[in-house]
Amino acid sequence: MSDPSLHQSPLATLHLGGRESEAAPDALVQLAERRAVGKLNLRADPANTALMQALETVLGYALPLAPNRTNGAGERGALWLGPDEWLVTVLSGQENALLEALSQAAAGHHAALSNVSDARIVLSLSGPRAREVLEKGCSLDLHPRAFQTGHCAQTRLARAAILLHQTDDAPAYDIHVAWSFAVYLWVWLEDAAAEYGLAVGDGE
Amino acid sequence: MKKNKRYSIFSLARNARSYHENWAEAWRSPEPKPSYDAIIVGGGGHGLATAYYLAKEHGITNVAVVEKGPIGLGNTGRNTTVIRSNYLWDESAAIYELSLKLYEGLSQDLNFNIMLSQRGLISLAHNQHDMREMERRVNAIRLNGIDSEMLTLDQIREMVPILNLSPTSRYPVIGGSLQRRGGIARHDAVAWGLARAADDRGVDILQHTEVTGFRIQSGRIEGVETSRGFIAAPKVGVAVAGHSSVLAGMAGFRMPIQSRPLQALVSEPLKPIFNTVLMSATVHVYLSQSDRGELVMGAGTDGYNSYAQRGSPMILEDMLAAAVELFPIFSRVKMMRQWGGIVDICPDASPIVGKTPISGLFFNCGWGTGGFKAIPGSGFVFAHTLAQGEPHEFAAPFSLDRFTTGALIDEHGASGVAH
Amino acid sequence: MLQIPCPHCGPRDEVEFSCGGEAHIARPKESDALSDAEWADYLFMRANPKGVLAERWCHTLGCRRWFNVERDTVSHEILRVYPMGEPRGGGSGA
Amino acid sequence: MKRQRQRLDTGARIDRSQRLGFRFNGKSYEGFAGDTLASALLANGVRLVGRSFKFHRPRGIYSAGMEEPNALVQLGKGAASEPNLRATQVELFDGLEAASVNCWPSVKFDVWALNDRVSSMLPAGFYYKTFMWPKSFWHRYEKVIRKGAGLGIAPQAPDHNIYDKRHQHCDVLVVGGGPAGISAALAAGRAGARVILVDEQAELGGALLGNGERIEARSGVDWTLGARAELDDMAEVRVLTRTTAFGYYDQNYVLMVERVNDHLGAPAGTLRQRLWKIRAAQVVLATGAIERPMVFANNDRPGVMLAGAAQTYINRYGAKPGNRAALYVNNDCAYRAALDLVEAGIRVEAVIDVRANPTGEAVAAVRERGIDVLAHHAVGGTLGSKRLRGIEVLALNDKGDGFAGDIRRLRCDLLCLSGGWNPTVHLFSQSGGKLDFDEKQACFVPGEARQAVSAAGAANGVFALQGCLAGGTAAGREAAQKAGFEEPGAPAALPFSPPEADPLNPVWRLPPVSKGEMRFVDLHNDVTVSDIELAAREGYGAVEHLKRYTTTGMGPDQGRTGNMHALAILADIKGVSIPEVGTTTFRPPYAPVPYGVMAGRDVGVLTDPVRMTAIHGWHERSGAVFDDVGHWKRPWYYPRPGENMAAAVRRECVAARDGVALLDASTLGKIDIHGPDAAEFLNRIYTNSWSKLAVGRCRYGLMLGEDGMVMDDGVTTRLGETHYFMTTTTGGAARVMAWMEDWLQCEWPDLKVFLTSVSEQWATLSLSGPNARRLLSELAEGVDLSVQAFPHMSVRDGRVAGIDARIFRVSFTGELGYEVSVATSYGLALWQAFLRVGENYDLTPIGTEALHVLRAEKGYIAVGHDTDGTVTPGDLGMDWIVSTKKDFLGRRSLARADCVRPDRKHFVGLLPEARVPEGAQIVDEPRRRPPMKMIGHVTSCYDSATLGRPIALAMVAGGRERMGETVTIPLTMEGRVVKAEIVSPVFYDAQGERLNV
Ligand SMILES: Cc1cc2nc3c(=O)[nH]c(=O)nc-3n(C[C@H](O)[C@H](O)[C@H](O)COP(=O)(O)OP(=O)(O)OC[C@H]3O[C@@H](n4cnc5c(N)ncnc54)[C@H](O)[C@@H]3O)c2cc1C
Ligand SMILES: NC(=O)c1ccc[n+]([C@@H]2O[C@H](COP(=O)([O-])OP(=O)(O)OC[C@H]3O[C@@H](n4cnc5c(N)ncnc54)[C@H](O)[C@@H]3O)[C@@H](O)[C@H]2O)c1
Ligand SMILES: Cc1cc2nc3c(=O)[nH]c(=O)nc-3n(C[C@H](O)[C@H](O)[C@H](O)COP(=O)(O)O)c2cc1C
Ligand SMILES: [Zn+2]
Repeated sequence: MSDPSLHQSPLATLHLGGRESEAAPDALVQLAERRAVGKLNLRADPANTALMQALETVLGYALPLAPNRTNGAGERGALWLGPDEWLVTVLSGQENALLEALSQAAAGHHAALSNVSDARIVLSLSGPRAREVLEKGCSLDLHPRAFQTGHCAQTRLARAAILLHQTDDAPAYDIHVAWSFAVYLWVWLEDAAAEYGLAVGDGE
Repeated sequence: MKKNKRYSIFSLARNARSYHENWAEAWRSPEPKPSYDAIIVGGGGHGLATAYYLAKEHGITNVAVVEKGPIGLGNTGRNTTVIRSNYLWDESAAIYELSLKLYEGLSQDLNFNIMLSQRGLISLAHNQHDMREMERRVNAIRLNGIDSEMLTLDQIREMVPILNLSPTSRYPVIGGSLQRRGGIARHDAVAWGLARAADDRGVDILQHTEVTGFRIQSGRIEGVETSRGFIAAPKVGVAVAGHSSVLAGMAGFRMPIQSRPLQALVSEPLKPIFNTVLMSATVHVYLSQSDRGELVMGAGTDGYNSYAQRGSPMILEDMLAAAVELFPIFSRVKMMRQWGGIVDICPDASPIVGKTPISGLFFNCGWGTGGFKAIPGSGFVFAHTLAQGEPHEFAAPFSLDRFTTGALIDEHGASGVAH
Repeated sequence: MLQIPCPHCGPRDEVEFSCGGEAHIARPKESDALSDAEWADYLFMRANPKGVLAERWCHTLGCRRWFNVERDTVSHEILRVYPMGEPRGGGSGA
Repeated sequence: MKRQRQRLDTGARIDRSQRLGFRFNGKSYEGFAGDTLASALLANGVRLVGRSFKFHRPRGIYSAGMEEPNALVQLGKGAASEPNLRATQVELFDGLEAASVNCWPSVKFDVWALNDRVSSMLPAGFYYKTFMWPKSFWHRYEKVIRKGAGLGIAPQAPDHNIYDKRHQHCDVLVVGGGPAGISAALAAGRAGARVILVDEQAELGGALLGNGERIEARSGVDWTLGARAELDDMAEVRVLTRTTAFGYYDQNYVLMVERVNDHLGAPAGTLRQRLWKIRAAQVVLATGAIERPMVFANNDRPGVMLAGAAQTYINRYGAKPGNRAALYVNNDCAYRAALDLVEAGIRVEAVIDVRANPTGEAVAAVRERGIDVLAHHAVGGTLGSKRLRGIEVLALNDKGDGFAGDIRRLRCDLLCLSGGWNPTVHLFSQSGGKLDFDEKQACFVPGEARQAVSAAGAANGVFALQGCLAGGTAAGREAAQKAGFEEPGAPAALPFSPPEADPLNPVWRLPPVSKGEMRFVDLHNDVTVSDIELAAREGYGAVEHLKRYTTTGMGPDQGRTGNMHALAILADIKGVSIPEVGTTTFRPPYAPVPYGVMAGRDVGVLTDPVRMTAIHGWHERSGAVFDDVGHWKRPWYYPRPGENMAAAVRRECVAARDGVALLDASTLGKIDIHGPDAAEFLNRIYTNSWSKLAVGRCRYGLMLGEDGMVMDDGVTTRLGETHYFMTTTTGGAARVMAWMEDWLQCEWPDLKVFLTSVSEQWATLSLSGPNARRLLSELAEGVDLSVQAFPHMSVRDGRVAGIDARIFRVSFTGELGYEVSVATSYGLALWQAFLRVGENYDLTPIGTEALHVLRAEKGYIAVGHDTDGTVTPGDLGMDWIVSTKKDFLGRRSLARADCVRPDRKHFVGLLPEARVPEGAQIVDEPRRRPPMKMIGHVTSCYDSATLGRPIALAMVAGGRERMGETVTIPLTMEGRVVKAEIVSPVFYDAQGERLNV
């Protein structure tokens, strides 16, 4: 395993460090990077029940088969990406082990696993006005009647492709964004949230 | 009372005295004859120019232009009127330069002021790739004997002081090119002037006459079926732009054409603020200011086929974001009207002018996002093609056959953004 | 802004999709047996109808799946969405 | 500061306790909170507010809303300056500054008014008929024309406000907050639907704010306030005022602009306006109706105004638009305005009605007040110039289509017009809905809808208040129901039958009283009845031709008050019905929209994302000069202090050839290809064969489009039995991924292959140069870097500088090279580790320019640089990579006639005498002057430090058969000619010995 102390977030260039403690008592939106999420991209045919079973055994939960749904959350879960594609999350540092275990389970089947832990970073956006912030750049219907905790969607936010995942009714969202777009999206989110008051969190 | 046909400052003054009650019709509205020597389908700029040059250059005056609505309301009546001839490939340069030359004398030729305004056309380069493409283009154009030059940043600043030339902008401008003879013209005037002049030479302009089919006998054209009955002709030239595939379908063949929405908009009228035509393929916008004062603006096509003369507003959002980025002082200028056309896009972004699988039936189409500038030139060579039965030398490379042989004329670089 | 019903994700804005043009154009198997003209027909010639067009769309920024759509090119109304491989006009509607 | 001498003492929706100072055309005035600029000007007795577009005729305030054609102003200064605002829509704020547009030097003395004197020379389309001789003079005329045209002036400085956007979905969108819209929103809201109600005005109420109507024994305003309170209590209802729905697009997508703080003067730095992008399941349009004027000679004087507007100025703003009034009408409705005028203390001289025998209730009431009703009369002209002084009235003949009797003059300073009403069908029409013609009311009304939309109230041609309320309720309820919501136990909708009223009598045009007089149809663009007649006479009789020839309806008001007359007059001339003439197309925006709000936040730093590699910050800090490649900014070269580009690039190249260089290659596209059919898939995608590539080995591949033209290239590595790893060019990354996914899903679903883009997962750092191995060996663990163990074109996993790494031994420079890929988050650490250890080797970071020089020396193509989408593998001399044993994408196309032409352009090397710009053209026979036949062009050209001379790559017709020949590169812009010898494109180490060390 790589030496974790050498790890660097794309947001490092923004020097957020000093701002984490910024007092923003009236802030209606919180934004932070969620650093501990390892991610595997999994491709498999959901009709292959033997394979699905084998994967479930390793994961300890079933892959969500309904579109745009998740199973689990945060550092352990699976997000539906497509009819034969999932993003499996795992506590970072454990992705290689999980990849290995899942590969073994999938041996003999047609499946694909790629470690994409660094392909996207996860921003967590929360607070009473978090939805309004997203609505500034995302054309999905995020009203609780249409999008709820446990739902996810790949979509567009401003000019970036994202994977959006509602993690709490509060509401709170995880936003997965490509590493190279992370600074742009962060700056965009800060800008969008400014009118509601933004607190920069210290991540996890 | 004799009607006044000739236009001049004197006839205008004379008519002012009689309250302009004696002006003649610009063109007649005749009943269709049973047959003509040639029929042109489509009363846009290309069709009208073809009829005009058939009469003028080839003495063929027993000609009808068959138009389903009023003339000049297709793309000719809804385009952003950019005129230029700075094309990369020799074949394109030849035909567009012919067209520009004809444009330069067209007002006098037609006795109708088409308000050609050769105010110069600037293309911007934002990165090294743009610069390379621009050098290639400008060098080729110059060696073809056509005016074109590279511009430094200082030259651009001088010509367009309101342009954002900050080196720290997202897509900084690093250079540009200029065709001084490029510019704009009044789109409606081009159609009307051609119609009037063609009519004057005997051409019948049949408005509200829709072609609904072709009569074809053993591979030869015999005439067109229309909403006003059959009209016979041994030669039929089709110039219907976005509807080319539909007409080809009537004749039983397919075309390498996609009909796409291309959108444009105008701002409210402003006092003169901007005196060239400016385009940027990288940030996807181009604009000019019309003589009435509106900023006329366009971008690229929408990504799907459509016959609706309308597209998606996201194109506008992007177009206007690009415009504000390039011209920060336009932020409070207001969009007044927005519309779309149906452009006929070929895989190589070059037109098709010439024969079809049906003998006697000729097509002129595929001008896509850039055929306004080609109107006189295209009409000139298409008239020749119809008159002689063989393509004009400038039209020959633009045969339908090139899609079979592979001899495409790839002008995508030229139309990275529509104009 | 079209709203396109992705068969997997449901209705989404056009910004998330890309259009792949006319559907049901099969790649010729024995291309050597084709004349240049026949090959050109496959490569370039398109129906481009005024009216209902069967076309392919990909939910590029969503589930990345391709699917077929029947859309009216005059009204922009989407009449039917169906999976790749299913023939035009047939099958179950959506 | 002047007293507001035309202000009423009581009543109206203004707050007399809040005084607001403002300036107009340099003079100071005072108004009240709740005023618009127009109402405040009227209250101050200001009549002349602008000049017309073409003839620069004096103009006053004509309406009280969006339809205003005359009173356009320039608001604010500098960065806050905004042209062409309607004074009727500008809410007053303290400190507001405005000026008339389109006049010089002032609105009172406008030099351009000369145009009015020579107006007989300037009929519709005059410019098409003249300015053609002498030919060279046109551009001078044009300058003058341009100066005379145009309205306001563009702001002088960048905007100091910001703009934002919001997406929103709803079940029912109600546009228009008059009685109909409010009723619709209440009904839909009570049913539980998600409702958005918008109105462009400052508050809800619509016509009720101005016309004094009562509902259920309450004033219309009180009823509105009650409804507003109920709406505000509904959790799923959102009411947006100062919000204009301006564009109705496909699938019920509606764009709206909210003016957030214009009414507060929009202080610098604040959010001024917001674009709302609504996707609605159902839409109810309750957009009201716009009053039509009457048309007669000199009907444009300041003081001529729509009747409903006059009523609104009194009832809503407490401003008297005049002191002595007359009304000119063709319907009953305007008689109520007459009563309100009297109520406000305005003397009403007469109501002139074209109808023979008006008898309605309101008519009777007017007569009772002792006001003269001149039935079967018409206004023939007006007196005054900068303000109305009187009117000329004539009796009509028996048929009512001409005058009879003598002119009678009436003194007045206000003339109120009412020619009936036009439902505001703009949005309905934009939505694709058909319009029907309502003969009785002489107006177009919504017909068959194409989207999920309905209309209610005046917008639906129902002008009576009861009908607006009933229609709104029904429409709201039905829309909610269609969206799946129903109010339990909702009272049944009230039936409504329109009250019988005297029908209006549209008199669209009367003959001129005297020839040559100006009867304006389109006030904005100065289009007259004669212009329409002229257009018809000259054959521009199709309505779309009429519009374009006369420019009627083409101004910022888009013909709101004039279009109907234009159509009707044209129909009259042609002797056909109005629907046969048809309307022109209604297009977005319903009302002009600032570019800024359409751009939103996508300007400045948020214009477009800058994609960043893990090393980006370091590049910036180290002074790299960047070049844009797609969204990336790639280091182009790294100048040291005092170094120019040439020197920097030379130094970087020398480092790679003689020592070791480091390149950030992270932007390359990278794709994981998994599956038992992966090799077969690659066989179809690439021109060469992949069946026999061993695990752990890499191979270069070339990809074509189906047209046979080179599309992309890159190295693909076999990582496992069923696992390949593809790299693409930076620019081609997304395209290639999409391309392969397309073929897999659509054409070859039988192939068992999964693709996953991993471009972002890996940071890729490329070491190249003779010292690359020595340097790498200091950091690498668990990898045998020896030639035997790790040959060129192979891959090994290991650790470098404590980081898990995948090491590819590949090279794009022609030197011994390693591409080390690590997880992106470790990229910077690796880069820094290399630099640290590299100090001993003089490790030199290099940019893309040096890379290009190095690869060009080796004759390696750069796709998109040396190729342009028209180049086959054969053209590149790369037949060696084109398999003849299998099919692959693009193969068949290579056999087409044009692709086998012997004189195609070939990829060759050139030895030019001097460096030339990339893109320079090549000729065989230089001539003094163009034209010259071009035989190709330079695709790449560099000063090669290695060879100590300029080198170039080029595409030259038949070039491979012309080795050793000399060609010419004429650089006409620079006035120089460069000769060049055609040579092999491989300038350096043709045997590749330096790679296999
Ligand atoms: C928004 C926009 C911006 C553009 N900007 C530029 C620019 O700046 N510069 C430039 O050079 N070009 C521009 N173009 C392209 C240019 O407008 C077109 O290439 C050109 O006008 C085509 O002219 P046309 O005569 O071939 O077609 P059209 O003007 O479209 O005429 C075709 C005619 O055929 C008629 N027709 C169709 N079917 C039938 C039938 N069955 N029977 C009878 N008649 C029929 C139509 O009614 C129509 O009048 C632009 C286009 C658009 C839409
Ligand atoms: N007596 C008559 O002949 C006559 C004629 C016409 C109207 N009226 C009266 O007018 C009223 C009609 O009621 P109604 O509710 O149908 O219309 P309304 O005129 O009261 O309300 C329409 C509202 O829609 C708004 N609006 C229009 N287009 C808009 C857009 N694009 N975006 C946002 N807002 C927009 C306007 O600002 C206005 O407030 C009644 O009071 C009726 O009695 C009477
Ligand atoms: C160069 C140019 C300038 C235009 N200027 C105006 C204008 O000043 N006012 C206006 O209302 N429309 C203007 N238009 C747009 C036309 O009104 C019309 O929308 C366009 O020609 C498309 O036709 P349609 O909207 O009838 O389909 C202009 C169009 C063009 C091509
Ligand atoms: Zn989807």
